[in-house]
Amino acid sequence: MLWDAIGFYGMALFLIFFALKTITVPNPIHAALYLVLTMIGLAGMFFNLGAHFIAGVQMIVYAGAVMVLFVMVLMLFDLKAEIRSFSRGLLSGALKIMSSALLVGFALGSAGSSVAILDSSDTAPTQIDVTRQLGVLLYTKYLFAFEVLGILLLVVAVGVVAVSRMKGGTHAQH
Amino acid sequence: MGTDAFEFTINFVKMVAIFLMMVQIVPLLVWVERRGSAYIQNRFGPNRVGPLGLTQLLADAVKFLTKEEFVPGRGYPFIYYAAPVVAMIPATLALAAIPLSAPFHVEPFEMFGRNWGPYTFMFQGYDFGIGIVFVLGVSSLAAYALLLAGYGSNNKYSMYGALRASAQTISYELAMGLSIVGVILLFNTFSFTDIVNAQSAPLNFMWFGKKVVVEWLPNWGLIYQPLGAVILFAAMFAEANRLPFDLPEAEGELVAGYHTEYAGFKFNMFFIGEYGHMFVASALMVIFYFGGYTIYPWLTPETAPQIMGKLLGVTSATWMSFWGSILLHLVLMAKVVAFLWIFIQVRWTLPRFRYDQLMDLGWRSMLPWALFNTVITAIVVLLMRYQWGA
Amino acid sequence: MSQLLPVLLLSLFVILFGSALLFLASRIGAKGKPNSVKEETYECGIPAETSGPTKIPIKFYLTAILFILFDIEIIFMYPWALTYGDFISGGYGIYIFSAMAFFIAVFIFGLFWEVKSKALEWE
Amino acid sequence: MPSTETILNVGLTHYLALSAVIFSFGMIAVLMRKNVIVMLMGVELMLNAVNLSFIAFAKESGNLSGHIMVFFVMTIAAAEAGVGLALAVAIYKKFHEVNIRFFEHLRG
Repeated sequence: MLWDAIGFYGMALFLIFFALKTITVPNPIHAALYLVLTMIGLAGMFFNLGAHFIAGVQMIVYAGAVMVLFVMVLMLFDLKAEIRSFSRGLLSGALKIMSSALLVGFALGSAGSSVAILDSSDTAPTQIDVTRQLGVLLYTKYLFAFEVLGILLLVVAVGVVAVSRMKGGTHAQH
Repeated sequence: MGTDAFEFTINFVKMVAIFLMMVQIVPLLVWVERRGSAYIQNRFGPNRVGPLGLTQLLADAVKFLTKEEFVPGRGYPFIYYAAPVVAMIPATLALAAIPLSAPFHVEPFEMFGRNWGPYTFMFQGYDFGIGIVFVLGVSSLAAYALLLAGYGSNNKYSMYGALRASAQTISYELAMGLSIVGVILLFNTFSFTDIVNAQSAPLNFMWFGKKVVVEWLPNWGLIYQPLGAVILFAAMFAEANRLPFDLPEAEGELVAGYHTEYAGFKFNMFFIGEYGHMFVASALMVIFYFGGYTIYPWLTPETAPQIMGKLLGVTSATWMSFWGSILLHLVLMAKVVAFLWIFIQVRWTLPRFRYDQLMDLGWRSMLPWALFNTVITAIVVLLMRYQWGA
Repeated sequence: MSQLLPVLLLSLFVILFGSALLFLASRIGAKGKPNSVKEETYECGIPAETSGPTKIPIKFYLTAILFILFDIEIIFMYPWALTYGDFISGGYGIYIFSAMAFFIAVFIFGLFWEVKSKALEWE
Repeated sequence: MPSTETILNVGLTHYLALSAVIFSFGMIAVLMRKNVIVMLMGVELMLNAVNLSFIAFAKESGNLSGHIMVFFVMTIAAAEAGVGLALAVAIYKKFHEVNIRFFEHLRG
């Protein structure tokens, strides 16, 4: 139990540190690289929670695809570090920080009180066949959502090509 | 990592061994590649330092270490230094997830005045039960080393090379991922060990609901998935940035691609990553399509301990199991070396693609063919396993 | 957590090995004099005009976006392939096949459209 | 001050707290950063924080629907990132600007 706690806190610190770095470093490429580390850390967290397949998907989709796209686009832009990377305005800034702090407060408070509602139970899914059960569930109960997602991806693919083709788009015909 | 000191120690030693294996593959492969290319081109290759030029690599290492340290003036030093280290991580982590032999069993024994065991040790770094997904996930991180190198050196050739390389890697990842779907359809598992075990039997399949067994053929994946094997192997070439897909480092256009500004050991580390990818690719090919560490009628996880027991004259179950695993490991290595030789042979035989041809091949012919392979496999599996009588 | 320990350990080995070699190389390596021409961006001999990369063809990013979309569709096939045998032996073979057939049909249509619209063309 | 028992016994609460912290980081990035692409990264951070709480709940309740939701959220997030970046690239290509302030002045 002690080792579990140490592992969790180590990983949580790792995550919080890199997430904080992501939102504070001025250079966007560095921010993207810190976000990659955050994603890998989250994959570790998922793994730790018994979601092995989801952790793998997190690595493949987020760390291996989405973030590569971010880094690539930022490299294409060739942005230098911004001198004023945060938006200006003292009052609005204070308001934004306060609302974020309020949100954290609410979330932490509700998380703290959730102990009473959902006491730690041992009904966790058995480790061996989580992925198999996930597959069965996905193709029976959630079949409709799954097919709709397929169509959504098609629409997005068409939309992306259309955006890049439109007047002023990246692949516009000259 | 283990429940007691003995298991923990063995597992730790195993991790160190895997890491050393990863690092040692490179000098050996570089030697094979240089001698092999010389043989193909009717030259001698390195033959002065040591017998057959074998210690050439030691001399190279010394040379690498004494090179002048250099950082491009306009680069980003931390990222520039981080890129070669990052390049080694994906291949090492992927290699550790691949079973290199059958697990061996240790019977209970007595040591230091207490009883230990029984244990079962895998011949792999870790087994999570989602082996294939883990390997794919880790190797999808390979694109970052290239992007970091390109960005860190802040040079237009490096940047072009990095972008080309990562665009190429991700494009071929699609064909690679899709051709593996056929293998999973066939064996219905993500675990490499299960796939190998399924292949250590005689050829057996369902024929319209009836079971057919062919005793004289092994149950290798190649027999069911020839198209998938070809696509996977070709995609692996692109993933490892090897010729004919080495556009990222096309000398004619890009100087040396993403490692234009790298020299000395930093350059060598990219090579460790590249050869590591080659090794992992060959091991995956062997495990998916060529029976892994087994050769059906003679060498299977059941027969190997007996053979080694007779050969070495050991009778203890622990040592028989251990030597049996070593024998199976040698079988796997022999198959892997055959594939590595194909990698080298192809590099010195085929010319390079043009970049548009390369992207065309990836997106417009390999991806559709991989899709076709998946659909056909699904249909055939459905027809064959469907309970026609019921 | 203990399951992930070997992965962390191995990554740590690699990072330590890499940084040790880099450190060693910087200690043993020949010491060159810093020199503004040497540290200039490499341009095949001609003087560097601009700092760093300037115009990079932006078509790379379309490839990357399409890669993400197709990659997710492929990931959706993994649990399907894993449970395919179970569904067939449970007597739901036709059901699971047609469930995926629709998805793959959408996938093929998307791929066909991309090829047709020349989004994957490199001149 | 929570007892040592609560600190050491890592359960649902701890994961939810971590998820809340990461979510608020994402929110701060969206609210305060000027660069559109960093704002998109903030959105990704928020989505991932939600995913973490989904998985934590799935483990706690023994119900795999949480995993499926995460799968779907990831798909949507990737699609969103793709479209968002396509728009950002299109605007950058035309005006050489990624500052969110600048976007206010765009007219059809």
